[in-house]
Amino acid sequence: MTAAPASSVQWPELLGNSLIALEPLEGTSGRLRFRAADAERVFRAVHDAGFHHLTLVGGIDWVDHREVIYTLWSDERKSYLFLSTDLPADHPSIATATKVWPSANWHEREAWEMVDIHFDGHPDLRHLLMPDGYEFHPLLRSFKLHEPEDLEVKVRHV
Amino acid sequence: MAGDAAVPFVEIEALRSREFIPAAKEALSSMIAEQGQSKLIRPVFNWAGRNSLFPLHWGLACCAIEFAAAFGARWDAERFGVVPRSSPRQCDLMIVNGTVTWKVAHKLITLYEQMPEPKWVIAMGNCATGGGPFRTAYSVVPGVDKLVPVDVYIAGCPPRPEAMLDGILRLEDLIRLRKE
Amino acid sequence: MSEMWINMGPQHPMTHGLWNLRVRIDGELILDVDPEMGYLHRGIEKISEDRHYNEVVTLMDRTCYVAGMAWEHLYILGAEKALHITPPERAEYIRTMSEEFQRIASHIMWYAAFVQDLGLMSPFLYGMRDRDLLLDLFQSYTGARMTYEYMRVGGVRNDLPHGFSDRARKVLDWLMERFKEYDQLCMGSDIFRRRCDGLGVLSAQDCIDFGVTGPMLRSAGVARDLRKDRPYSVYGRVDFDVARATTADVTGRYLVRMEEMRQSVRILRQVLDWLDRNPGPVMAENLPRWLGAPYAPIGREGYLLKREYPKGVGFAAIEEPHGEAAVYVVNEGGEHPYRVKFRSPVYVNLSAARKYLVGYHVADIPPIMGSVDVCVGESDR
Amino acid sequence: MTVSLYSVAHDLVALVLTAIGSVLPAPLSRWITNAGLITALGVIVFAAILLIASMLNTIVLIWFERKLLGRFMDRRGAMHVGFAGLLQNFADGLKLMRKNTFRPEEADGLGFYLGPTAYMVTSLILFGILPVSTGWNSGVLPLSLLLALVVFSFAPLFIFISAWSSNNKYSLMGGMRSAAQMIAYEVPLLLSVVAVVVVSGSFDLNTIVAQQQNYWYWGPLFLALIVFVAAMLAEMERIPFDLPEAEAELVEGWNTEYGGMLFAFFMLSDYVRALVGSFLVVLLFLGGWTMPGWVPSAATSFPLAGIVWFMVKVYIVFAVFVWIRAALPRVRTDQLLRVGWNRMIPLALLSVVLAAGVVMVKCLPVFGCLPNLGI
Repeated sequence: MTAAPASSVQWPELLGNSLIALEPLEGTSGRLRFRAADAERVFRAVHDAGFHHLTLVGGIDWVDHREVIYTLWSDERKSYLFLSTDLPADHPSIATATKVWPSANWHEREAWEMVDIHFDGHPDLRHLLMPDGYEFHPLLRSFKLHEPEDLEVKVRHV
Repeated sequence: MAGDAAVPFVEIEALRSREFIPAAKEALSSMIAEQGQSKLIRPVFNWAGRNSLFPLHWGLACCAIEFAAAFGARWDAERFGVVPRSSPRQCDLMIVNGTVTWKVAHKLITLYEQMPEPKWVIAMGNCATGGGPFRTAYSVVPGVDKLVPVDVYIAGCPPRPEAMLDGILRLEDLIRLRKE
Repeated sequence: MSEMWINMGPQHPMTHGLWNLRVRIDGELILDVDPEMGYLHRGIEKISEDRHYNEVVTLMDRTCYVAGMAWEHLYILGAEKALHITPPERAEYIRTMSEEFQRIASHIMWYAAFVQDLGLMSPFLYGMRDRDLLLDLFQSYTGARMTYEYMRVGGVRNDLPHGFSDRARKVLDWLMERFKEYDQLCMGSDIFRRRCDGLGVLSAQDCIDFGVTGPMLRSAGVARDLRKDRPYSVYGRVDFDVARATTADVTGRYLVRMEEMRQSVRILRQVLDWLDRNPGPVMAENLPRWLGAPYAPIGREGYLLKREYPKGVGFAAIEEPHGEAAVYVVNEGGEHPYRVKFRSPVYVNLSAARKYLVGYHVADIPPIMGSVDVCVGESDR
Repeated sequence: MTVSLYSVAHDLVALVLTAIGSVLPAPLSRWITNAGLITALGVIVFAAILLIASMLNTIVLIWFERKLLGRFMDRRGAMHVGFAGLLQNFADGLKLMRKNTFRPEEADGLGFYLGPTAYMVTSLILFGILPVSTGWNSGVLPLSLLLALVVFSFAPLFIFISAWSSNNKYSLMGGMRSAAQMIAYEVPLLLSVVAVVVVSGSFDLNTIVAQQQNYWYWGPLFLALIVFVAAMLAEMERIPFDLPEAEAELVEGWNTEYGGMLFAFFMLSDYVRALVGSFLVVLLFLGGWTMPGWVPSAATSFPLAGIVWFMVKVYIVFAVFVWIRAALPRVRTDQLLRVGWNRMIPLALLSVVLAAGVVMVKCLPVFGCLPNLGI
């Protein structure tokens, strides 16, 4: 329990101008906002700073843009770190994190499937939760839930 | 022991003729068919059918845990002759114990078709009955009766094991009333 | 025999849920595996966006149906952070108690299913019998056996009934005796040890690389337990040890889970003592009206316009029975959460299936997958 | 000399036919009362009685296992059909009879139907071979033990035929496992039987039982008994050796694709084999229908006492099998085969050597002396 807080890492020095901001987030050691173009460098730097465990990768649809969040855990610091980056709403794509954290594989597949974020260099980007050939991205805000009577619509979806 | 054992066995063979066997076969099968319809035999088979329901051993979602609990020591569904079998070929009852998604719908229909007649379906829980809390979701079939014919619906989310056993007993009542 | 693919699932006795393990085998040897998920994908994250904060709790019970309380706890912790609400202390204790009871119930369910996969039927019956005692306890204070809908943003729905802690202590005493029997049946059996030793080995480094958490990680010698490392609720105030093994195999996972149940009993005894001594409120005061009183039905036409709470983002992570579960709740000022993102431990543990299955025999799949403790509800969400 | 079941059947038929023949005109009467016909009908009646008795026995055995297993598991088993669920298995059988019989489209018709039928038939033949009590079998077969074991070992062939022709991957794997397992355990089974044969000096089960009048063989041939029971568990495909039907990984093993009556054949034959296995254990090691001298003669001299005591022993042996099922997990294929080839066969050979020692010593301190073998 004598771990140093993650904020003691000098992120600005480590990441240079890839870093946009370091925001506080309750219960974690902060949220790093970084430039999507430098994703691979950021992942590598964060991994080498001790954050070996990837907890989750998630996409959020903000209608005008999309956000990808990465949650990381460091066993040495005993704390979580958030990475976050904004992507444009048309053709959102970012480099894959699977080369740094192999566990990102299914998380990224799910994010692609649900929020339509393309991960460049992902080894196996195909449907995971929905059947093959499903052409919608359900967690987009534009995708509305159906009333149960809309069976026809549902059948067409699948 | 009378007789001098000189009568050869051939005499029995002589009973056989080209017409005899087909005729006997036909008579026998028509007799079986009549017996199958008769009031004597049908209740026996009906009794057997309703007292030995083998459900398919599979778990869809939450209700599967209560399905399993019903086979536990406290409720012991085997008292009623209900023994889950893993192969659909050996089942007569499919208990749909959970949310059915569109992805699994095809498999569910296949499993249903693999079960030999006569067969029954119990929709266990609200999800199988009508989608339950997930009825608005994009991936959920709102009720398994959209896919296969359902005989008994059990309400509850999830139904208690007693409710499941009650559903099976209701199904037994249904089978008892079967006319065909 | 030449190589062939076989589908184990979605209807297969090994799966314990709806998923499909595609296995490429040569005779009895596993050459490759490919888990196929999504047969129970119910869109919980999407439905959550269409529900009030307290209504999402309903979905949480169904997310992981063997660990409903743990998932309620997880979600409530995240939602409270997003909404800037602090629950009273007694509520935190009750939540901790519920989570630990749920951990024992979930581990017993795992034990029942896992040993049955090895061909031994009796422990399934014993496990279900003992688990029912815990479910009776749940029923006495939540009214339900599996789907409780007990926790609320700002506390819990109702206080414990009279005489609860005495009943609970009796159950715990009974369980401690039964755990010995469980061990006799499994660890005392030579066949069991031969079936499980050195099986499904996943080294500590692989665990970390592939994000594997929970008993699987702790069986590899890494003592990561969020209850200890990052205490939430009142775990900082109770005394317990992190169960750990070093063999990284099926036996190790068995031992870790058995030890965790004993540690849970230890935690529960402390928490029950505290609850006996400290009565108090179980819901936070001055909650916003749109959030709903504990018993009040919540109309679909809410009080959106009247709310004055600031926006916020809530993140919570707990040590669920299966591993590290996390939630990310985005509160954009509406009456519904804007986005809820879950991290399911089973989902990630399954994604590493190729690592711990390839090279073993077909007959090893049930014990290995049993030791992973698959709960498809939470992995597919 | 006690009556033989076959002579009873034969005399019954003779009586009936003579009665019929006495009222018929001469040529017909002569034809109907000739010895060949009486013998043929006698055999048929005998077989029918044997079949019905053994099937009833098997069904009661299934009931016994379900109830006992339930008790081991803290529950009650079948309760609601008949008294304490006694009719449960009749209901199961009748239901399976009514089920739609079908063949999967891709399955091979001949093998698919031949497999279960032949499996059933070869299992049932065993009842005609094994003596239940003095005279209660089809007659004196000098090599009845050998014949029984030969018929018993047909099973893997038919299991493999039915598994292969079902055209299902699980069935095929189950069939392969079954074949490998049964071949591996055939050798120790026969070797442990050799120990018994060495001591008793006969392949005739009647003689073997008669030789056990001084002491039962389970004591001096304890090693052979252990090997025999273990190998028999593997041959019967019961836990811990039920890999071919390993439910956890192979769904239902080699009978995955079978439903309806064909499945009932498999199910019934499995229990027939379990019953036969218990028969053999009792016959070879537990003294068959004989009882030790300290048992009061009133308990052994009532009519049919031999059969009663024999069945009591059989059910006790079977209860041990059920107990094993309730307490042990399943082993793995390679472990099973390794144990079979590396442990069981040397142990079985050792048991043969021990048996030779018993024959040489003739008299054992606790048990007493062997009866005079006359060889």
